[in-house]
Amino acid sequence: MTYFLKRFAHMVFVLWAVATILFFMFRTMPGTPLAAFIDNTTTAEQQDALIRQFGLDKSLGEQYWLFLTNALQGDLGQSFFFKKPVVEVVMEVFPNSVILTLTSLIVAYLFGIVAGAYLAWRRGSWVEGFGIPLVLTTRAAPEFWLGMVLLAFFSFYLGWFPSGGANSSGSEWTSDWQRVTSLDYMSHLALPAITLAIYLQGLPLLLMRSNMLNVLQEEFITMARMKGLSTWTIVIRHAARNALLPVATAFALGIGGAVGGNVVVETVFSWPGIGRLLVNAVAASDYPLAQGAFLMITAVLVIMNFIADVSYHFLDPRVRFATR
Amino acid sequence: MLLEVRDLVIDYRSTRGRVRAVDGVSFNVPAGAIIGIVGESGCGKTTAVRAITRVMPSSAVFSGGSISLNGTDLVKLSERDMQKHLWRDIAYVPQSAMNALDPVWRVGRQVEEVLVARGGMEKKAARVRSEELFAMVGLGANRLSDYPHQFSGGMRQRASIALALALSPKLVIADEPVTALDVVIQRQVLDTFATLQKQLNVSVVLVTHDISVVAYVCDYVVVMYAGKVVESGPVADVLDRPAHPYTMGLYNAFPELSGDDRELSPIEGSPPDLLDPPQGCRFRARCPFSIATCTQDPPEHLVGEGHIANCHRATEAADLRETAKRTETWVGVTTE
Amino acid sequence: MQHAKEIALPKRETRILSSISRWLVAASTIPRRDPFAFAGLVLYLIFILIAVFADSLITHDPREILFNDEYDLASNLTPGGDHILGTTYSGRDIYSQLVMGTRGALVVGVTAAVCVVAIGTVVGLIAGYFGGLTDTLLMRLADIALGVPFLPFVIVLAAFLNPSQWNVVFGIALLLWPQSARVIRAQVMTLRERAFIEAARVTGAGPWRIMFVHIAPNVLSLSFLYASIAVGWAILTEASISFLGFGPSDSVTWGYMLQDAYASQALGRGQYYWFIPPGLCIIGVVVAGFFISRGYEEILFPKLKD
Amino acid sequence: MNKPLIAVERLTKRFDVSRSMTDILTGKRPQLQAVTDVNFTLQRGETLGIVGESGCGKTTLGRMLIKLIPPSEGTILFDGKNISGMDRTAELAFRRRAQLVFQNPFDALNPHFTILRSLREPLHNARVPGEEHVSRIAEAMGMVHLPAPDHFLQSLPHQLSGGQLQRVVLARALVLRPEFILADEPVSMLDVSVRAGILNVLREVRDRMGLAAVFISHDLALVRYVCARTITMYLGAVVEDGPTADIVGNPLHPYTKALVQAVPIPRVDQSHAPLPITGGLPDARNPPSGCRFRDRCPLAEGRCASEVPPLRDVGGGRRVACHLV
Repeated sequence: MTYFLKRFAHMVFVLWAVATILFFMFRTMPGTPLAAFIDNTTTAEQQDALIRQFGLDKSLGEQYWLFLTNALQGDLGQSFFFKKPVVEVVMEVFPNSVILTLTSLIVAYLFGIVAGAYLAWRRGSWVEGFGIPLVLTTRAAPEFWLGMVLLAFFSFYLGWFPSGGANSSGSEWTSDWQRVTSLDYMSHLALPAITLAIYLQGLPLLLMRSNMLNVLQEEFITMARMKGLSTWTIVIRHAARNALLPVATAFALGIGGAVGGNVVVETVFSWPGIGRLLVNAVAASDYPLAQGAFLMITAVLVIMNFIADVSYHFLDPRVRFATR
Repeated sequence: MLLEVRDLVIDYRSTRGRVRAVDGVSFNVPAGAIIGIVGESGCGKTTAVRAITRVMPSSAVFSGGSISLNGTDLVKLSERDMQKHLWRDIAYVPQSAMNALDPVWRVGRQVEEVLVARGGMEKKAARVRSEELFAMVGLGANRLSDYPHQFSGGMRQRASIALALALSPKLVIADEPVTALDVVIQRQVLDTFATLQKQLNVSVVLVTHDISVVAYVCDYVVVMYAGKVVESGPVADVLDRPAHPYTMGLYNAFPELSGDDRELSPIEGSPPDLLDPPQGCRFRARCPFSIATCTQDPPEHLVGEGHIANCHRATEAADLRETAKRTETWVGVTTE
Repeated sequence: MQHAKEIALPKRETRILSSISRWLVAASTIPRRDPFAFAGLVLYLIFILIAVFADSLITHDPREILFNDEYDLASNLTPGGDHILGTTYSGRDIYSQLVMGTRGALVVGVTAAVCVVAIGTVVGLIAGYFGGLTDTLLMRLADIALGVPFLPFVIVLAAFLNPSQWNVVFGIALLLWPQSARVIRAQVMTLRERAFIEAARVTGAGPWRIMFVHIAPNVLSLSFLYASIAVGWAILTEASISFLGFGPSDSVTWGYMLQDAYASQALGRGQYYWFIPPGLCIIGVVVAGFFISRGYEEILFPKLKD
Repeated sequence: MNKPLIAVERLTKRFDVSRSMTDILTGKRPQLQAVTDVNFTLQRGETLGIVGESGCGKTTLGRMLIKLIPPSEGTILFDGKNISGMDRTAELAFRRRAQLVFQNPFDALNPHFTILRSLREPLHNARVPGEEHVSRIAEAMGMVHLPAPDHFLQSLPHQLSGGQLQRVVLARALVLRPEFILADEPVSMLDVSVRAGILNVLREVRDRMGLAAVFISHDLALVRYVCARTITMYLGAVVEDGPTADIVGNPLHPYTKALVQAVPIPRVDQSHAPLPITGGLPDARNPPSGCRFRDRCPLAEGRCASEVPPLRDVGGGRRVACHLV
């Protein structure tokens, strides 16, 4: 219980710190934030109106305080470009990012765990000789390049999948849920998810393989063999269970990292996710939107780090129960 | 005779070649007796006893000899047939139970797992039997729901003993079961182990480096050095009238609490490299009584009722024993 | 008590020579002992040579827009003739860009790796050895750095600062040091409890001497392994940033080439010869780093003993 | 009685323990009392054994004596000077005069240093002039019977056996010609046949250099072989102090009795009588009130629970911490 509260307080601290860094970074960067909207046609009054509207006339301290209090109430200001509250814009695309991240991560981890365990089992064989370099190569390949190759081959050349976006243009949907579960959405999701899965499976695979190798050398595994338990029971009920603990933590960390990290894949497949929103917002120097998107990504990252730590704490009895 | 080990030979494949860890080891384990296997680190005692369960690291190779349990030679059995014997007939108590118990399982469940999987019991019956086993070794039933890391050293060893006795095996192999414990707890666990052994009439093979523990619990003792048996027999005979120079040296090097203030004499030099062991008697380089014939393999001399010594000069054991008591005998033996 | 025989203390030169020879012997066993690391070293060597001799290897100026004999744009030529890998949509020689890209990648990769590992090692050493308040402060700083999403941060950074390679290096140095700092700190904390470190204290060595003479050698191997991974991360990040359009427009990098190819519909036209090679080069350098640090596994999963 | 080399007064060491939620809220800082109110003196040339089971605080006490960890309360005087709160030069002077032999020889030498470099480290730190190093190292290696061919000095720790490593560790301690050596379980990691060699070297070195020594062990038989005087400790407190022969021959404190009786001896006719002690070690975080041994002591009575038994002098150089003895 103590650990939970301590770690929660720590998370809030980190979130606040990053938000502060973010706030000052945007303010102190060269170039006025309104550069994109002030061209020679807008008159002086319009400029002042714009500045007042976005609260830029107040002192930095006041702006900061305003920023914080509003952020806590979920008000991240107005997007210059979309003329809509930032939160609204962000929430429109956020589900796409979450879906992309979860599908690719789940596929990557399922494959990684099974392949990792298998590689551990076939230690020293040719399978390992080819397997390890292959996995390391998937870790070494830039995600977006993987995406480009898949796009060029499966979409443009074979035409199996659409070349971008989340839904074919011109299609209407009765509800978000219906849109997201439609076949059309799935076919758009396929290629980006596969690209990400190829990249993400490296970590769980190597982690699972190494944990299995370590656990299989432990004495309680030898004892299990001496008890005459079947190999299958030993591998699943004892070895895998011990080896899976760190992988579960890595999964939570993976989610946190991926939501922000998918921006390049989202760009290759023009997948309307939060990462791409950030890139476009920054390109259009729509800084409230960029700031909002960045804050959302940070929130997910920090919260997932927190969940990873806490989950490990509860999953591993050695940590949960201090020696009595 | 419950267990007969005959000329057992075990090699380990390593990057530097084959290490002959056990080279022609023989000993018997009568039903209901406790056999002590004594020797220093690297003498092959753990390899020899682990071989009885045939659960060895992948680099280990059975290169010869036989291990017969009630007449069936375990070395010749197939993997499946051998598995039938495991834990039902042969059980094992590890040195430090800390990493011998699965850290993410409650201890009670690990006992029940064996009872259900290998003892053919129902879950409920297994639960009751586990409580019985824990009570037998002096642990409360409430401890069953704890995790291994919540056990103290002594409690973990008691849990391991309970685990070993779960299917009432005929033979329990204990590899340094109390070495990691403090002397008071060690005494308590040894007493518990000994009383249970007598009660259940289980044969025990106890591996240790401490001859005092052997004197305290064992009926027979086997002294090993560099992969070979150098002497074996009833504990009283071997301790009071050691017939092999290594046993004499071991006794002299052992500080004794009650003995007079005698000067300890170490055995100089170190054990031979088992990659290419010396010809003949392996203790030759460190033995103060080695003579020319020691370059050939020492014969097995019967020096008393069930008391053998593998030494060319076993017949002169009585006077060797006297000279061995004087510390200067052991000084400057090896030129190394 | 035989008298203390005179021992000839080996002179300084012989001691240095013997330690070098010991090191060479260890190095010579790498090919046999660890083929991965050896392959990684060879790959690295090749890329370094290419980067150094890039100027003499390229056939054209990578940025020069080329025209064929009839004075119209030599765009989208397929490999062959005097363009080994053909030309881009805007008529630039792909092979020359690829070769020049090596230099850009390695420069970014190595500088970023040096920064990350230097900061990480020093922070790890100080936090690990001194513990207490300094440790808590440094680790809270690390938590904050880890709390910032890496790629988005570098994007925002690149967008506001005028685009140049150094944004990526700066971003990496700012955010990637906590990983190596934590790993090294953990290693230092275990080392600090080791008997030979207590021996150093008991024989009168001061804290700084213990840290840099006794602890550092044991930690350097770890920082070196981390460095070879950090090179990989830096190159991947630089490529991503250039791909997103925030990269420097003045120098040619592999990321720039891929962005150029993507933007000019090279995928649709199936110009594999344009966008496949840069990807393979990135993989080559990054995977070489992973292979060298075969300890890559040790880094992520230190307990693995074969 | 001239001034003792080491005087320990009311020495106590407390360690912070992880705090539960209620502790944080109520501002409590639960602590573990590893060493409680230890007093003894050590004359020059005297060897004191400290015996006790794991968790009795003997190692913590040792680490305070050699200034590796600071005490929570009480003082340690080395040749009359308090060893805590020393400035750099005073500390260096102390380091030259007090050295430590480690339990694990395989971990006591830096794996990256050659034997020679490890032996020079203390000389370098103590600013001993370069040309003296040769003779000092030769002298120390001679004393521990280490053969000194050139290759030996150049080899790395992993190339040596346990016995040889422990001799190098001892040589490193002797190279500064200290007046006091602390040996914490110096032979527990070694094989029996090698142990005797190290113990003999320790006894020989102590006599030749007139060293004062503290020998920490859980094995009463080893302590009996090396030390003239012994202290037994239980759960952080000294329970008995006196000449080793008396402690072993005729122990007074019930815990020492149980300790002596529990040690097996290499003779078949040893007694198998059950120990006069019940149960196991209590939780060190909240030890029993009054005498810490009372919950396991066969003689315990009311007074033991209410009053902490002081370490009483009972004549013949013996002290015991028990109301009833």
